[in-house]
Amino acid sequence: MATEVTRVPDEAVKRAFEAGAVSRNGAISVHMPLDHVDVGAGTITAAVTPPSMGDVGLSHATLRELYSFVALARALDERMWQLNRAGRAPFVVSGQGHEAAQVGAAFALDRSKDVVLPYYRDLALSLVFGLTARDVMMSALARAADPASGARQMPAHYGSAKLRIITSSSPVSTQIPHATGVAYAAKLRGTGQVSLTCFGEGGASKGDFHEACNFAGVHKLPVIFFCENNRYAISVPLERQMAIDNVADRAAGYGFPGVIVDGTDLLAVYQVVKAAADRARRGDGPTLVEAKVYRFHPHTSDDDDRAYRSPDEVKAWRARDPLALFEARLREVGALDDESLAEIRTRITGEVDAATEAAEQAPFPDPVTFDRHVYAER
Amino acid sequence: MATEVTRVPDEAVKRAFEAGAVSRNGAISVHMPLDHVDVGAGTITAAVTPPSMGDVGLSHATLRELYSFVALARALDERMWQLNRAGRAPFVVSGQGHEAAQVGAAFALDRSKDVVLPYYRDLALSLVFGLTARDVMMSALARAADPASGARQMPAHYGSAKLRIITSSSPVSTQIPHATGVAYAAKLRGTGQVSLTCFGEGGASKGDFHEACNFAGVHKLPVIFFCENNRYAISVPLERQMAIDNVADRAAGYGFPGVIVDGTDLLAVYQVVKAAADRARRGDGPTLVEAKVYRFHPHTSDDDDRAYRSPDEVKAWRARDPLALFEARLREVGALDDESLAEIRTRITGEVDAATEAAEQAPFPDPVTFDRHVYAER
Amino acid sequence: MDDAELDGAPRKSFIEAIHDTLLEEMRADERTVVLGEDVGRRGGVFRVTAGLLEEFGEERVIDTPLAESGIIGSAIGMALNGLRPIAEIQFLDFIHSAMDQIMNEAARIRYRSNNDFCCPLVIRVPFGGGVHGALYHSQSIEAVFVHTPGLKVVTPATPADAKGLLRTAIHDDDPVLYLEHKKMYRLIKGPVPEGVYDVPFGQARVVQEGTDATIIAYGMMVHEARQAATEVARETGTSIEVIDLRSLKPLDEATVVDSVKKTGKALVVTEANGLCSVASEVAALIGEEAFAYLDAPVTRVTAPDVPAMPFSPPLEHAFMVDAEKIGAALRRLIAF
Amino acid sequence: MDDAELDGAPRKSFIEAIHDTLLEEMRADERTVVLGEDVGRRGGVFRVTAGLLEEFGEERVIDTPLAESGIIGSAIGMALNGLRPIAEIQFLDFIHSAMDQIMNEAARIRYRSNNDFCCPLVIRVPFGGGVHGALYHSQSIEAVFVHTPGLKVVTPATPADAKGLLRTAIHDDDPVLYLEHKKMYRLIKGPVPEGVYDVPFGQARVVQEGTDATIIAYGMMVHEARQAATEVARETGTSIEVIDLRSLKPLDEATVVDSVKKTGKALVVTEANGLCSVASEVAALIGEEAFAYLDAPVTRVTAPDVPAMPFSPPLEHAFMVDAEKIGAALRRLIAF
Ligand SMILES: Cc1ncc(C[n+]2csc(CCOP(=O)(O)OP(=O)(O)O)c2C)c(N)n1
Ligand SMILES: Cc1ncc(C[n+]2csc(CCOP(=O)(O)OP(=O)(O)O)c2C)c(N)n1
Ligand SMILES: [Mg+2]
Ligand SMILES: [Mg+2]
Repeated sequence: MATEVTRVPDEAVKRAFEAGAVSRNGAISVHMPLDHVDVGAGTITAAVTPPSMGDVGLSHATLRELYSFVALARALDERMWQLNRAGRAPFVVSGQGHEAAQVGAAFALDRSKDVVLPYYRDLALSLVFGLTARDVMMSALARAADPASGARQMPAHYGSAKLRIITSSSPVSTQIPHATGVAYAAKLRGTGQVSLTCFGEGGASKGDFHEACNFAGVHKLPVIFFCENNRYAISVPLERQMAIDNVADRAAGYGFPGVIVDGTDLLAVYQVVKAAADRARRGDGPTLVEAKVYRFHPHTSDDDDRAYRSPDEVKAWRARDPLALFEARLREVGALDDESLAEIRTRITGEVDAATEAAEQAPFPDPVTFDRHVYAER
Repeated sequence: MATEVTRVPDEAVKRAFEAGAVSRNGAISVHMPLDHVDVGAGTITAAVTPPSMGDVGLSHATLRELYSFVALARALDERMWQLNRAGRAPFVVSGQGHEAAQVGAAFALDRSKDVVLPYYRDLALSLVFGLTARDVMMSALARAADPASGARQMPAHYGSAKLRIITSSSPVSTQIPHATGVAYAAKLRGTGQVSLTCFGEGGASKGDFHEACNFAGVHKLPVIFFCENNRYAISVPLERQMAIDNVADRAAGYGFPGVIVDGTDLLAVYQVVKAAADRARRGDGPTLVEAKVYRFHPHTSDDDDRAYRSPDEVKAWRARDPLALFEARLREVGALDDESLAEIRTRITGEVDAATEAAEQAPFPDPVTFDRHVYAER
Repeated sequence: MDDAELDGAPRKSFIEAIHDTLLEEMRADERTVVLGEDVGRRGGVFRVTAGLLEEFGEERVIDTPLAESGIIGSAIGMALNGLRPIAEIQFLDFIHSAMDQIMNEAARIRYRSNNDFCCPLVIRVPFGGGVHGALYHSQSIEAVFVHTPGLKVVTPATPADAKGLLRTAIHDDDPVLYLEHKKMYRLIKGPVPEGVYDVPFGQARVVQEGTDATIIAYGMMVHEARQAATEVARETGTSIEVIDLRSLKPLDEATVVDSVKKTGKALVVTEANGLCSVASEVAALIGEEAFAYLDAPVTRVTAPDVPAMPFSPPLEHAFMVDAEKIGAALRRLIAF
Repeated sequence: MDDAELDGAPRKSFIEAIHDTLLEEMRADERTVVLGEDVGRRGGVFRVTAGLLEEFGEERVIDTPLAESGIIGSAIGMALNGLRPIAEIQFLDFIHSAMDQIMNEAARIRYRSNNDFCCPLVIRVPFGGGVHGALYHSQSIEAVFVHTPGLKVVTPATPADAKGLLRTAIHDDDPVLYLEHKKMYRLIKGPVPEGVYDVPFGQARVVQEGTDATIIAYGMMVHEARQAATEVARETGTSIEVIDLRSLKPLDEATVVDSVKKTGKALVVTEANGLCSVASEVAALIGEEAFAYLDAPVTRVTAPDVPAMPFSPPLEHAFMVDAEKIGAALRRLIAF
């Protein structure tokens, strides 16, 4: 992935991507699309640089749509931080830096039937699956209209039955076996659905990751395990989290492929996840996809990341801001220009303002409802 | 491992050993001793057939000692089944078929300081670490003199502080993180100890296996994860337990080597575990050793294995009885003859008879002690 | 279900009642799946699921890998995508590693999603002691699940209730822990009406009526309590009411409280460790709701605070709650 | 420790008392190690372990992978091989996946080995609500550990007790669950005597003496109870005794029972869900041991059987036990 690296001065980042390119248990490098490759168990490094639009096969309109999702997620995220600093939003979990990976992954699925099981960073992924700016602000401000939980859960605990975003909780990795079960049901019922669940590299240390991957491998289930590896679990760095470079290398232990992809490259992620989804639908079983990303902000609004990483490191990664990278690419291929960009930005600012206003006007939940829905009500 | 296979007619067995020889994520074949090989993460198939005594470097007397442990374990095991059928022993867990792997592994450790964390099949391993026939019978007959628990636990829950056999329980795989912690303490305290923990291939499906291996890998701890893969977890066959052929292939996901070895070949196991122990003592970290074995009897005296495996399959594996194989080898190299064999057998029968008698005479625990030692008594 | 319905019904063992109900429910609803360790080829280590694999195939009767959190976690996923999973945990002693999935996930899915999702999941688990199962094949830790909002917990004591409660559990849209006392599997036999019927949750069963004292129990202890009641009643010329809670969560407070208001004396029995147990809860409830009617302290008979049970028969006997120990406490209570 | 010793002692916040004691104990015994998620570089997400990594290094202050069962499981192994591990679970809400290691392993090692092995392990865990932590950063599930024989469970309510109980825990040769109410970390300040002292387990603290009713509480609820007691006492001209259990297991039965024998009325408070809770246990205990002295039903104030707490402030307030709700129950009890 040399061309990637030349775009990045910082040594740490360079090493990270080299690690992606050569995995300790002998990763091989292939070109997209994945399904042209015979994928047994083993680790594959998806190197798609520069992306061949021909391979991707997306219209300029679609590329702009993808860009809009990334930009909307970014705008909402920034707005929530502003509200938090102003003391108007109690708590923020930020996905900045992960957006391209999430949008690429979500867009590669069939949004008319597939099921996603996100974790708290997956704002952008949830937007692609139909969550609105208004929904997000309602939960950010803990209003009754929060569709995920009626403000019973903290913000960033996404969920919507209608949108097939499975309700999420806080304990790390509990959603991974759920994804296996969802896929089992899809296979048994013949719905043709694929499930995709997201988690961090820290989450890959939990027993539930192991038990879920193993069970999915045994039954060749249509599930995609999507790891957003941002190199930190709160303050715990990668080298204290695991003795290997790539979570993807664990896939071989479950009998399905692991794919490492540059998570700042939306189209690379899109192609990898698309290939994994096709593979799942063909009945060939699970894929573990590891997107190398970076978290630009502290873990949450309660965290202070200066205790465990240097401003220089953050700065170096910000040079790979997925929003900027994708904008540059779309300009290259002529899918974006100043005009279309200005238009998108105006629309998004409008959406975010309206959503914020609506949420600030909206009522809190009625206290008398606090004990409802513990069980089905007859 | 062609020479192995020719000794075994049965197809299933043949396949099992071929699986050992060629692991899906690209296992390589090497010759012992392991520490002549540069062992990074990855899977190694230990093929030592026929064993070169030169490499092993054990005297005939030592080889006879090893044989005696295997034979004693076998004799005790058979006696417990007899007592069970006669209604005199309430419950039996059998290790028949695993003995060579266990004796080879235990003998490769430093019995003056190393620590073992066995599971319920590890009678032979525990004998090598100093458990006596008498101890075994006391616990088999639930007498107060059971050193592991004073007959508080079922038989086969080995443990002895004095012998550095860590107390064991019934929940599968809970001992694996203990082995990691024991090794951490050994490293921090500089005791030079290595810990070795045993578990089945079913146990390798538990989250605790994953969490323990990962933590041990991160800190390069002196621990050996010893999997006794007998292809069944009670009734659940290998192909329903995991989508891969070899548990050892998972080691790559934790950054240390996995070694597959023919568990019916005592000297091969001895050499592999010796290499792993040397590696651990050198500070190079953990090794996952997978011994391919077979359980000759039902899971326990409460099980009926006819429900899930064919008599033919059992018969084919019995053709690889580790006791018979080791006897044949020692005869080949002149370490055993009719005379020495007869002498060993007489001694063992005497030991087992005496132990049985002693246990049958021995008192049950005093009921008034049932609530002692919940906490330290002051 | 009154005695009339039970009279003349075919007799079955406790385990047969459970097995036959599973069979009927899986025939009736193809969304049901059974999963767990050894539930297929082996038909369960206790043979509760014997024959299911043969009839319904490997896709609906799943021999899972050895991973309790994975079993419950994937069962939750199945429930979230249109199936009605019936998971087996081989022994209650091994459910601990699944507690995160049970307590933090299954139990909280409806509440945390404000009723947008629900988790129709039955978890069948053999529990209880007196079978020489030692520390790890004898546990009764139902209290920790009763403590957890969002779960339902039931413990049938008769074959008839085993059928009715299992049906109710399978048709319930919330997670239900269905506890089967393993000592009862073959020991306890009784009439089981043909055809389908439910035993609603939250309704205790008055095993026998009485006027001088009330024993409240569940699971195997119902049978020990009944034996104790019979002996002590004969001896002392009193009449003892015995209540089988059947459903621990929801709890039938009214039946318990009304009975104690009538008899004035309460003995609460569990074979579990006593602290923060179901016996503690029922005793506290009676103390709050029947205060003015009590002629004696509400008495608890529970296992001591010891991490047993021990394996060796004399130790197990010393530890285990039985008719003898219940009888002794009952005599003291009556004499109070 | 009497008030004399406390007078003039330097004031510290609850979190400072815990932090300083960890520092002193790690200096005093090199066998001690601290392990958990973010305890090193970050000094803990609440900063309880701030500065320890710098002083004791990475080998004794271990930033572990994200794996609770692995944390407790390897801590047990460390304890079995000569170390004195002090493990942190980041929130009590995340301890569930370690329950197998805590309940089946740590708690049972001494008993199952007939005293051949023991497990000196301290598990520090922030718990409790009222901090807008929602369902998964607010839990109080101490009851499930009190139910488990072989464990000890303590819940300091003052900085002085935080120090003394932590010292006792670290020097204990059995596993101790040390629960830190996260709302108290910076809110609660008080005198903390210099030098080393222990607060023995199993000794409750009489926070204030009184004659008309007894409130039994622990953790943050001690402070809510005290506030309620002050208000209601002023209003009604009564005097209320307030007891801080401090140690939930072992429980100081004598102090509780004697107090209620004196006052005749008991109010038991916990912020945890009520069923099979510590409040159930204490209420049952009082009903058994102080029956003849009770002038009113033993009353419990607990969280409802709802899998909260909910995040949104009005919902959280409706759910959470506080001085207002305790006061209301106390008024009813006094008026009884
Ligand atoms: C079981 C569990 N343990 C601890 C926590 C506290 N916690 C929340 S997020 C987090 C770090 C997760 O890191 P990672 O999985 O890499 O995801 P990231 O936040 O980096 O995207 C921790 C320790 C938790 N929520 N659940
Ligand atoms: C956590 C847990 N689940 C289930 C059981 C019941 N059980 C005891 S042994 C066993 C099978 C173990 O198989 P494996 O790990 O392959 O070891 P083997 O018995 O084949 O040597 C099972 C399911 C248990 N003891 N612990
Ligand atoms: Mg991360
Ligand atoms: Mg096995």
